[in-house]
Amino acid sequence: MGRRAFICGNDAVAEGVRLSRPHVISAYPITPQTIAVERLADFVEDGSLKAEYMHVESEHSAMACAMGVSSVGARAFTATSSQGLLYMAECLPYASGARMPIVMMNANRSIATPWNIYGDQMDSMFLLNSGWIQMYVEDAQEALDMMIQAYRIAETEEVMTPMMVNLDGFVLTHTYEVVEIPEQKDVDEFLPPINMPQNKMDLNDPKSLCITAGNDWNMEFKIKQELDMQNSVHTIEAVDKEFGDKFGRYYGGLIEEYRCEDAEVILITTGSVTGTSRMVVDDLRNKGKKVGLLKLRYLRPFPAEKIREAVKNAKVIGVVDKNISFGYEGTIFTNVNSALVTMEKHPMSLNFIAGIGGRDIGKNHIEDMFNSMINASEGKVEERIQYMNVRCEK
Amino acid sequence: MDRPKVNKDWKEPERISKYPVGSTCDGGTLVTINAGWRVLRPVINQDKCVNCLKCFLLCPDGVISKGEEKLTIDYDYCKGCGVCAYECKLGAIDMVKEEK
Amino acid sequence: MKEIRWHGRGGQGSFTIARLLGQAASVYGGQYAQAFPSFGPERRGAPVLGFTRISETKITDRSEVITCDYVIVLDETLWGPAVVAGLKEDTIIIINTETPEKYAGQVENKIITIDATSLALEVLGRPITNTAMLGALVAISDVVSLDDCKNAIKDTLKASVSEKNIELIQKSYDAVKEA
Amino acid sequence: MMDKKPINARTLTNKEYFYGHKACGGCGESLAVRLAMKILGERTFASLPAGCMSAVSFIYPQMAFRNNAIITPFASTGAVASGVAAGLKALGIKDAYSIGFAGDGGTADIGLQSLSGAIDRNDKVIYICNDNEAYMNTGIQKSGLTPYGSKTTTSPAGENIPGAQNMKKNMFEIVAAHDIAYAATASIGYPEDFMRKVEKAKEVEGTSYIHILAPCPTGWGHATNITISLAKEAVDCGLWYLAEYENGEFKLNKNPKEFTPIESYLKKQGRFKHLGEEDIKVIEKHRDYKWEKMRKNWV
Repeated sequence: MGRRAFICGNDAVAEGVRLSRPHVISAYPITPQTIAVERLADFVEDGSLKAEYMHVESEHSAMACAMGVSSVGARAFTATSSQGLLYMAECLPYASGARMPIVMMNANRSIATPWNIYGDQMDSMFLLNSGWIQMYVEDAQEALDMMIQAYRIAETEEVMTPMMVNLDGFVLTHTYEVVEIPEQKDVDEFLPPINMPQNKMDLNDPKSLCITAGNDWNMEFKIKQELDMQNSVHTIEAVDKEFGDKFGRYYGGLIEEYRCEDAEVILITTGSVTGTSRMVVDDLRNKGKKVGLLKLRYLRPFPAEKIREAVKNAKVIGVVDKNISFGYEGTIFTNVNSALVTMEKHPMSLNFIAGIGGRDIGKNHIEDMFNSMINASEGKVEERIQYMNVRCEK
Repeated sequence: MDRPKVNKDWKEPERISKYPVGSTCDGGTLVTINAGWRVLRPVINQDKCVNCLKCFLLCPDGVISKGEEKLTIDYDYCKGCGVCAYECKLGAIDMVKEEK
Repeated sequence: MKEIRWHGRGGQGSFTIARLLGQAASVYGGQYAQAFPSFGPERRGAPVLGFTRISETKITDRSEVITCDYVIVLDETLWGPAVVAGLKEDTIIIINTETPEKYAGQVENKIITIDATSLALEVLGRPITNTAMLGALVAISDVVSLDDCKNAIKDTLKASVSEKNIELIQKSYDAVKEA
Repeated sequence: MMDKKPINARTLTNKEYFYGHKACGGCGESLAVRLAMKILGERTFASLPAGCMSAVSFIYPQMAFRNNAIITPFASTGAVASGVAAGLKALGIKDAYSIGFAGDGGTADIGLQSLSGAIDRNDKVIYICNDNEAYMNTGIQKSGLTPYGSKTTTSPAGENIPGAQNMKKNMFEIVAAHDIAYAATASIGYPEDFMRKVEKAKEVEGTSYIHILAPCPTGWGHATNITISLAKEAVDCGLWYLAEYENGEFKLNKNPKEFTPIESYLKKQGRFKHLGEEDIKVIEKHRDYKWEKMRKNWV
């Protein structure tokens, strides 16, 4: 048993990182991530975390520095948000192409302009193609647990891929709640020391890293990366199962289905909005409505097969997107739809764009989403893309 | 001569799964020579050479080996830039036209 | 679920106390709790809000607090539309004031007053009223026990100030109970 | 202090760590990397950003570095080298070197921020700037270290853009202004001096920086065989200088009584062919101004 603490999501990230014993932390502040790196500095200061703490001069350098650390086979951590994530974007494919098992926390935050520091998921959506495993947590406990799981997954030899753990800005990063902090010895049993037998610089086996591969060679490297990323779903599921066996908390691997059995309409969510949606599902179920909830934990690798299985009996699904891919629709909606088209008979899909720039997503708004889906399931025409909780009409 | 050699045993991966994990390769892997670049080849006139090692020091490609007694040139990797001949104060290196 | 909203100014510790209440209720009281500030770059002196949610069951709600069960005003100069927003019929307002009569009849809701500033000056020697306001809440509600609050204070505040604050919460608790 | 053998061709190892690269014939930069690696040896982790030296030595499956080496994001030589040093420290790996080899653009332009950060943290990194005075890897574009008058593909020496119009950014003094533990300038034309400086950098507890001028036959437009002598002439005519910054003090390593003619240096190079007397006067004036300051403050 660990100890219970009343801490915020950023603190929980820091606790999870401390338990994972990284060798080096490269830190650059940005709201709303900052508390996480502040807390890690406290831990290094008080001696409870033996790590090199690097004050880097930008996010770009935060990731480059983490690459340097990982390149010699040491465990690296960094954290960022929003513009910071975009600024370091160039480095992300470097790290993933070199298969460096770096773990990064991203505090999901809006993208300028207009300037805004609150939580939406525009930032990480930019980086879906970065070659990083991308997962989204629902609460502080999951944030802590996922730091530990992330290192375990990222460093698994067949995966050997960096991992971005996303945490909704403020709603999770700055909200305090009860979190169980595991014992160090249990984490040590679960998470072995880092081992990179094939792709680190090694004095006994010198390597060239981040090499050039021209048009005659490049494609095979990229296909290998893709096949391994696809394959990582097995590790993700297995690690989650093993984590649950050890710590008593199972998250469902790639996705979590909540009351989806016999559901005619299913809402698909990522991150913190899932929690509020659970309450609405319970309310509607109590009223006899056949509704369910599907929480996407991972967007890369994308759990297409799992989604198809979960929604196969639904009439309508709705996808909540805290982002807009300008000129099209919500990014997750696009991804989900492409998973659906291979089904013999697939449910109709609606897109609910919500929470942009930190706009509140209340229970009433989620009820509206369900009502719209229920209407659609009864044959009424509903707008395919709906903006929730907007100040005025279009 | 003490210079790295082409690894003639190097084989391209037969399957995608055999490709390296990551954009990685063993350090110092040589699979080709650079000799095709050369129009003129440096030839050391051992009678004139006093083993001052200037050419060894200044060769951008490091192809001149100190050896035990006399200097030798690794023609697999010499690009024929002529730095050695130009810098040799005794004129002990001749740049000779490559014969095809 | 009980929802509590704290009104103060940046630097007065209104979020610290919102958090401390959550800690008392969860870590010591065995309930579930959530605490969060009004998010944003507020600076010292600006009006700020703190929120605490307390429940017997796990709290998964991630939306804003709209209506609340208790509204606690650390700084009475903040009295205005923000304080009386989202009141339910049974919402209780607790105000730090020397002049309770000012608030008579202002709203339909029950208002509890306490001169927390005087109490804080007396015990701490500084006008930091957040602990005193928590004492008042404990006195009029059953959201959390006084002992759990004292444990949370011991756990959260530096040893040098925790003793005084435990004294202060007891005093304010007694004062409101007597009244 | 241990007795150190003087570093020269005779004492230098015959072993090559940087071999089989695809740099142009007569490439000055590759000699700088080669010699530095011979001084540093096999326990060296080299970080190279995008640029000629990375482009010519990591072409799968031909790898020129026999020691460990990594290509970094263009802006990130300092940061990756810092990370390598931190990782080695955390793993308890001692007596190993983290070295950065970046070009002039990678150092003075896009990489300035991360170099500054590394020096500010005083990370144990040796940073070598291979200055060939333009973006050669992309085909000769003007950088912050392209000297006045140079013709490049983005400063075409015509009517509207009459060659590069700025003087070289003063990287050595920018670095020294961080109060770095050790900084030096060097020229591939003075290889013993350069090797001595690399040897010195090895011993520094903290960041060290060596800025070496390395002619590029392709970009400068000169014969491949004169690379070394041209680099020497750059120093002898006063357009480059050999100096060190150590313990907070500047020191000129070479203070010629007389300079060789600037024109002779410039006219060996295609990039300066178009320069008229007026331009040469501007260059000469700037050289004299610079030397007046250096002689006053650094001697």
